[in-house]
Amino acid sequence: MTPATPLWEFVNVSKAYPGVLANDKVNIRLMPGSIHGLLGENGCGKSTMIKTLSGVQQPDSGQILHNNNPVTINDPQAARDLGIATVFQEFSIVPTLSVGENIFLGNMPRSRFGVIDWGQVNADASRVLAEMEVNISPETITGTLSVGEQQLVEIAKAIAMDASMVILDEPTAALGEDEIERLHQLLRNMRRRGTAILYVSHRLDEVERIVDEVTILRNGRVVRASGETEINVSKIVSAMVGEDIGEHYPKEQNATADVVLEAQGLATRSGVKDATFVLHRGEVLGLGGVLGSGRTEIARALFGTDELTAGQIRLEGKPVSFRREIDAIRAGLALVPENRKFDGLFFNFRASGNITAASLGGLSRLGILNLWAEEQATHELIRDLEISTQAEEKTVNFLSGGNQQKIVIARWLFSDSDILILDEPTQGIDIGAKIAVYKLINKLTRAGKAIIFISSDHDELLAMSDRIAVVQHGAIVRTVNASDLTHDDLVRASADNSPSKPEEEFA
Amino acid sequence: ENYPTPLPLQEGAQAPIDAISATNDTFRIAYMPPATEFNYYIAIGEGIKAVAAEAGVDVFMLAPQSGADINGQMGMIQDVLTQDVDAIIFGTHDEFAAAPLLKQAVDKGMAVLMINSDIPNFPTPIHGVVGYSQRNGTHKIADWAIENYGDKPLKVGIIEGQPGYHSTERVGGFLDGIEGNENFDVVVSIDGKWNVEGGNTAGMDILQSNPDLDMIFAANDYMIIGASFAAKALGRSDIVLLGNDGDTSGLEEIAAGNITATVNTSPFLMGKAAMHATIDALNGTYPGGWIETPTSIEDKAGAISVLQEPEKLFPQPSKEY
Amino acid sequence: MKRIFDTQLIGPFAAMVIVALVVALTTERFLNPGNLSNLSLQVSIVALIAIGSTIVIFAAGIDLSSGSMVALLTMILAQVLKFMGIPLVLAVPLILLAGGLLGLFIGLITAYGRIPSFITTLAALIAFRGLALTFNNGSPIFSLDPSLEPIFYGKFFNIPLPFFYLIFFYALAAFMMNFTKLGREIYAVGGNPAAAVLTGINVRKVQTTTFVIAGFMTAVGAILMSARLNSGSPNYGQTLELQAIAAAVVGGASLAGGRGNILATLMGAMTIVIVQNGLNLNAAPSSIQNVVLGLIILMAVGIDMWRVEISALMARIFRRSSPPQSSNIEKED
Amino acid sequence: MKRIFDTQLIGPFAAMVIVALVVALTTERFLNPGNLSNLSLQVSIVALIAIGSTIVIFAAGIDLSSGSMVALLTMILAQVLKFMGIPLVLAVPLILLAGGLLGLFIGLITAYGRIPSFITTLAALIAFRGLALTFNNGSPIFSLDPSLEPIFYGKFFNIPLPFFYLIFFYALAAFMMNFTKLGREIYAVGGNPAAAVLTGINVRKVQTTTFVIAGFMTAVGAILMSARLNSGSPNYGQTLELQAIAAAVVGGASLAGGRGNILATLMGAMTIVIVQNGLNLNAAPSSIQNVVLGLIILMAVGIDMWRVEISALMARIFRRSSPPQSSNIEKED
Ligand SMILES: Nc1ncnc2c1ncn2[C@@H]1O[C@H](COP(=O)(O)OP(=O)(O)OP(=O)(O)O)[C@@H](O)[C@H]1O
Ligand SMILES: Nc1ncnc2c1ncn2[C@@H]1O[C@H](COP(=O)(O)OP(=O)(O)OP(=O)(O)O)[C@@H](O)[C@H]1O
Ligand SMILES: [Mg+2]
Ligand SMILES: [Mg+2]
Repeated sequence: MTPATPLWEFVNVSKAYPGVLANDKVNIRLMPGSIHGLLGENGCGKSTMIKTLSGVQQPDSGQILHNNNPVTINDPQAARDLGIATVFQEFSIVPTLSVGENIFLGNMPRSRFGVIDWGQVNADASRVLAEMEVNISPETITGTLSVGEQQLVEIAKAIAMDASMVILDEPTAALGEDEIERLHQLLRNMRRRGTAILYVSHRLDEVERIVDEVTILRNGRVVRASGETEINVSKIVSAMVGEDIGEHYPKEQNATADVVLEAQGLATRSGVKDATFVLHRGEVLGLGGVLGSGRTEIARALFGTDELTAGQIRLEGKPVSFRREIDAIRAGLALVPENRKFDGLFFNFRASGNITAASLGGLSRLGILNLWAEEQATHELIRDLEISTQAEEKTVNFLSGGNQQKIVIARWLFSDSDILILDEPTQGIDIGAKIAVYKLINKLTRAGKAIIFISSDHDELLAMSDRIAVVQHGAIVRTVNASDLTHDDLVRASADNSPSKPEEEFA
Repeated sequence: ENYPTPLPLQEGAQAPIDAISATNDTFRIAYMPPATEFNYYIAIGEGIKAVAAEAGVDVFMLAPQSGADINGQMGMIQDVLTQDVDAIIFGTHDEFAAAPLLKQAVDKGMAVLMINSDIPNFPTPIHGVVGYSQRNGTHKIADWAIENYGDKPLKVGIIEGQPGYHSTERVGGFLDGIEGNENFDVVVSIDGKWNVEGGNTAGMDILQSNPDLDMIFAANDYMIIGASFAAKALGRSDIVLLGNDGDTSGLEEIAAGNITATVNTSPFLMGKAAMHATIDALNGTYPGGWIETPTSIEDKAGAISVLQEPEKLFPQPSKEY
Repeated sequence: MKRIFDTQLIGPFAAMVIVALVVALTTERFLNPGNLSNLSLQVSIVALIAIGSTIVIFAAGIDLSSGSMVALLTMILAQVLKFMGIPLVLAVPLILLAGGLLGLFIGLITAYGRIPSFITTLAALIAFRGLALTFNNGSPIFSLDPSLEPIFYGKFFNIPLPFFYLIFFYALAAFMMNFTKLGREIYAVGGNPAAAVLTGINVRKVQTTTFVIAGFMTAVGAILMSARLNSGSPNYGQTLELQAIAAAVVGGASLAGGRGNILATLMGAMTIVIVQNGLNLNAAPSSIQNVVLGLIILMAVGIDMWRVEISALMARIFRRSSPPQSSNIEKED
Repeated sequence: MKRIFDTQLIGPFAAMVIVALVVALTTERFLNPGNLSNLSLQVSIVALIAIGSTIVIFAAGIDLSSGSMVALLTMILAQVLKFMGIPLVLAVPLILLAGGLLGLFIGLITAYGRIPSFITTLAALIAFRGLALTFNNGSPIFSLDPSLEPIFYGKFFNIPLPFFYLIFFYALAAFMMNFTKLGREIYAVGGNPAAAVLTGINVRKVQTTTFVIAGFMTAVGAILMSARLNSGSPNYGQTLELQAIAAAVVGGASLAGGRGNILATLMGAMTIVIVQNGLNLNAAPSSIQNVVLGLIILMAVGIDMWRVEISALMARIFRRSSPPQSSNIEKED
C-alpha cells in the first residue's frame, strides 16, 4: 500500500537535556500517505523527537534521512523549506496578531518589493479556514478567541503550508469531539493526497480511530516500532506502561442522597445563562458539552471568580454568596483549573509551596508559617498520591505533567475541601497518570467529598461520572444518569444547538 | 602676593591655622568640587593644578557627576577622610551636609578651604574661603545694564537655575540692582536647570509667551548660551542677553556677538588663589579668612581682551583672538 | 492605509486634541503660527528618539539607555567636528553609524546573552554617561560647526526642518511596522517569543535589530540636539529616555509587547509637549509641570486599561438603558 | 536557617568577596577599620531602600519612584522640623507614615487600577519630584534639628548606628519573606498571579502591600539621608531608585518575580559600594566609576543567567570528562 522509501527517517537519533537522556537512539520511519501515531507516557521523549525533526533543536548524535539522503535541519525555517509543518504542543500562536497573520507567520505573502500583501494574506487565510470548516474571520485578533479556536488556528497554520510532512503534537488537547472529528477528516484527506502525518495524543480512543501505525516510546527509547503493536487501546497501553494496568476507568459508586450544593439559575456576564443542578455527597457530577459551551464559566461562577448576575447557590441548604475566590475556598470549594501551567502551578515553588498555597491562613499563627507542619504534610501527600519524590527538593517545573496535576489536586486535599471542581484534570497527561487521577477521584468520593468533573473526553466523562449535566450555550439543559447515556447520545445531546427540542434527545 | 588680603571670617567660623599638621612630606591635597558637570569647576581645578605643578604638590580631584548628588559628594568626602590627605579644597551645594564631615577633617589636622563661595560663617570652623561675592557680581551686571540700556522701558525675562543658594543669590543680586528703576519690568522668571538644554527650552518658551521681551538675564552662562539659540531661531538678534560666570565658551559667544555681556568671575584665577592659600595654610603662613576674588563685567570688547590672555583661561579658547 | 490608521490611534489622537483644546482656550498665544512651529521644534528630538523606544517596546523590550546615549553621541560629534576637523557631511553619517553600533552592542548582549533589556540598558544608561565624561575632561564642547545649526533651525517653505524629519521617519517607521516582514516579526517576537522561535523567526536577530533601530534613532536625536545647542555635553539628554518611554506609553503601546501603533507615539509625544508648552506659556513653575506630566501618564494608561469599563459607563450614562452592572473582569492574557 | 541562607546566596556572596579582595589588594587603605565602618555608612541608605525595591520585584513589580520619594520625604521632614516646630520624636514616625501612605497610594493605583507598576512608578518618579519642589519654593532647607545628625553619624560601641539598622531591617525582611504568610504570598503573586487568584490569595492586596513596604523603607532611607545631610532638598535621591534596583539585580533577584533572596540584595549593594569605595580611594574620575558600575551590573546578571553553561564549562575544564554537550535551552515557562 505504501511505497518502500520513507519520506523521513530517524537513524539512532539521541538527544540529551541536562540530566536526562530524552531520546536514546531513536529509529523511526515516516511514510507518505500514512498517519503514524507516536505514543508514550509523559516525558518519554515524544516532543523532543518532534522538535528535532522540526529544526528547533539539533540531535546530539544520529542521522536524519530525507528520501534516504542525510540532512541537517538547522532551524524551523529549514524544516519548513523541506516541507515539514508542525503543530507544537506548546501554543505557538501570537495572541496580539490577527488570525490571518498567525497562519502565515514567518512566510507572509509579499509583493515584488517585499511589501506585505495584506489582501493576499486575508484571502489565503480565509481559504484555509473555509477548507477546515472553521468560521473565524482572518482579521480577528487571535488572543480574543477561545482556547479551542486558537488551537484550530494553530492547526490552520500547518495546513496552510501544504506540506508533505505534517506533525501534530497533541493537537486535540483543547478540542471538543466535534472539532476532533473535523480534524480527523482533514487528516484523512491529506493522507489520501500522500502526505506523511506524525500524530501524538494521550487520547488513545481517538488514536485508535485514526492512525495507521504506531511507534511507542518509553524513557526515550523505542519499545515498539511501527507494525509491532496492534492498534488497540489495551495493547498500546500495556506496551506504553510496560505492564498491564487493568481497568482503565476504575469507577467506584460512592454517591449518597445528601445534597451538599444546589445551584439555581446561575447567570454571569461571561456567558453562563441558566445553570441549575444539585450535587450530592460522594457524587461525581460530570459537565458535558461542546467546546465553548461554557463549562469553565460555570466553574468560575461557582468559585466566586465571576460575579453572579442572577441565581443562587446553596451549600448544605444555606444560601451563600461568594464575592471572591477566598470566600468559596473558606466554604469548602476547590477549583482545579483547566490550564495547570497558566492558572494552577507556581513554578517558582517546590511541591510544598504549591500544596499549601490555598491554606496559608490555616498553616500560620499570627501570620507566621508553621514550616515544619508544611514539610510534614507535603511529605505525606507525596507519599499517598505517589508523586515523584523529586518534588520535595526541586521546583515543580522539573516534574512531568501527571505529577504536576497531582500536586494541584493535592493542594485541595491539604485544604480539606468538600467540593472539588476538576476542569479537564486529565488533559495532556498519560494513561497511567489518568488512572491515578481517577483513583484519586474515588478516594475523594469515598471520603464523602463531592466532585464536579469537566472533561471533553466523553468516554472518560461517561465512565467516571455518576450523573452528567449537559451544557449548551452556558445553560444546563438536561441532567441524566451517566449509566443511561452512551457515547453517541452524549455527542448528539451536547452538540445540539436548538434549545427548542431537547426533549427528544434522551427519549 | 598671590592673592588679595583675606578678610576675617565671622566670629567662631575660623579654625585655628596652627592646628594644621601635614602628614606627608609632599603635600597631598584633595580638590572636591560639587560636580564635574560644570566647566566652571574644571576651570578652577586647572588653576589649582597649575599652582600645584609649580609648587611640586600632589593634587587629585574627586567629585560626583551631578551637582544634585550631594549624598554622593558626602560619600566621597567620607572616603577621603580615611586617607592621609593634608588638605581639602571643597565646594558644595549643601554646606550643612558637609559640615560634620569637614569638622572631622579639621579635627584630624587637615587644612580645609572652601571655594567659589562668599559664606563668612560656614556652619563649622574652617580655615579659609575663596570666591567672589555672588550677589555683588550680578548686582554689578544689573548696574551695567541700567547704565547701557536704562534710558527707555525694558521688558526683562529671567532664567533661574535650579532652586538653591546660587540661584537665589545671583537672581537676588540682579533684582537688587534693578530695584527702583521704573524702566526695568521683570515680566517672567522660569527655571533653566543650569544647563544649555534647559536654557534653550526656557528661552523658547518665554520668547513665545512674551514676544516683546527686550532683555534676558540668566543665572549662568550655559543657560544664556541656550537662550541665545532660541533668540536667534526666533529672529530676535536685538535682544539683550546677560549671563554670569565668565566661562570660556560664554566669553567666546560674547566675542562672537551672540550674547551681550556676562559677569566674569575668572575661575582659573580663583583656583590659583585657592591653591596658593592652601599651601600657605599648610606652611602656617596663611592668616585665615575670606579671599575675595575680583569680578568684572565683560561685553564684546572686554570679552575679546580676556580671550587674548588664554593663559588665564580654562578651557582654552577655540581660536586665537 | 486602514492598517496604519487603525482604531488604536483614536484614543491617543482624541487625548491630543482635547489637551490642545484646553491649552488653546486657556492660553493666549498658543495658536500663534510662531508657537505652532515652535511646538514642532520642541517635540522633534524626543519624538524621533521615541520611535526607537517604541519599536523596542513592541518587541517586549525596554530601552533606558537613550538619554545617556544622546550625551555620548553629542560628545563624539563635537569631538569629531571640533578637534578632529572632520567635515559635517562625514560626521553626520559617522554618528548615525555610531548610534547603530551602540544599539547593536546592547542588542547583542540582550538577545544573545539572554539578559533582560531592562538590565542591559540600565547598565548602558550608567556606563554611556560615564563614557561621555571621558571626552574633553567631561566639559561641554561649544560652537561646533556653523553649518550644524541649520540642521535644526533651518526652514523649508517657512516650515522648520524638524517637522519634515518627523514626517519622514514616522512614515518610514509606520511603513516598516505594517508592511514589511521585519515589522511583523517584531510584533510576533513581542507577542509571544516562544511561538516566534517555533515559527522559525530568528528571535534574537529581531530583538537585536530593534536595538539597532533604537540606537540609530537616538543618533538622529543626538545630531538634532547638537545642532540645536551647537555643542556637545555629557549632561545632555538627562531623563530623555523616560520622556521617550512616556510618549510611547501615552500613545498606548503596551509594555508587555506585541501591540501598539507607532504613529500613536507621535501623538503621545505631542500631547506631552503641548501640555509642557501650555504650562510654560503660562509660566507655571516646573514643580507643577512635573506633577501634571505624571498625571497625564497615569491617565493615558488608565483610560487605555479601563476602556471596557469606561465605555460601559458611558453607555449607561448616555443611553439611560440598564445594561448589566459593570464588572471587574480580570484580563488573563 | 537553611531556608534563609540558601544556595541563592552563594553567587552574590562570592561576587562580593571577589570584588572586596580585588579592591583590598589594589588599594592601600581599604582594610583600615575606619574605612570598614565608613563602608557600612556608605551602603546603608541604598541598601535599606533596596529592601523595598527587592520585595516589589519579588512580587513581579518594579519601583522607579524611590529616588523621588526620598526627595519629597526629606522636604516634608525638613518642613515639619524647621517651619512647623514639630519635635524629632514625632517627625520621624510621621515621615515613616508618610512613606507608607505614598507607597499605599502607588500600590492602590497599580493593583486596583490594573496599571503596570513600571508606569505608575514612572509617573510617581516624575510627580514626586515636582511635589518636592513645591515646598519652600523649591529651595533646599538646611540645618534642621541638631539631634537629627546622630541618627546617621551616631555610634554604639564604636560601631556606626546605620550598621544596626541594616542588621535589624534585613533580619526582619528575611524573616518576613521566609517565615510568614505574607512573604509566601508575595513570592506566589510574583511567581504566578493567575494561580494566586485561584488559590484565594488576595493578589491586589499583596501587591499593594509590597508598595507600602517599599514606601516605608524609602522613608527610612529618607530619614537617614536627611540626618546625613542635615537638610532636605528636592534634588536628593536622584537615580537612587536605579541604584536600589541595581543592588537587587546584582543580588540575583529575577525581574520576572517570584524568585530571589532578600539577603542577596544586601550583598549586591555591598558589592556596588565596595567598588565605588575602591575607585574613590584611588581617586578615579566619576566617568570611570559609571562605566565600572555598568559593567558590574551586566556581569552579575550575566553570571546568573549563564550559570548552567558556566558550570558545564567549568566541569569540562576541570574534570576533563565529556558530559553531554551544553545546549542553548529555551526555558519555556
Ligand atoms: N528544555 C528542556 N530542558 C530540560 N529537560 C527537558 C526539556 N524539555 C524536555 N525535557 C525533559 O526531556 C524529557 C522528554 O520530554 P518530552 O517533552 O520530549 O516528553 P513528551 O514525551 O513530549 O511528554 P508529554 O507527553 O508530557 O508531552 C522529559 O524528562 C523532560 O522533562
Ligand atoms: N478570558 C475571557 N475573556 C472573554 N471571553 C472569554 C474568556 N475566556 C473564554 N471566553 C469566551 O467564553 C466562551 C467559552 O470559552 P471556553 O472555550 O473556555 O468554554 P468552555 O465551556 O470552558 O469550554 P470547554 O467546554 O472546552 O471547557 C468562548 O466563547 C470564549 O470566547
Ligand atoms: Mg510532549
Ligand atoms: Mg473549558
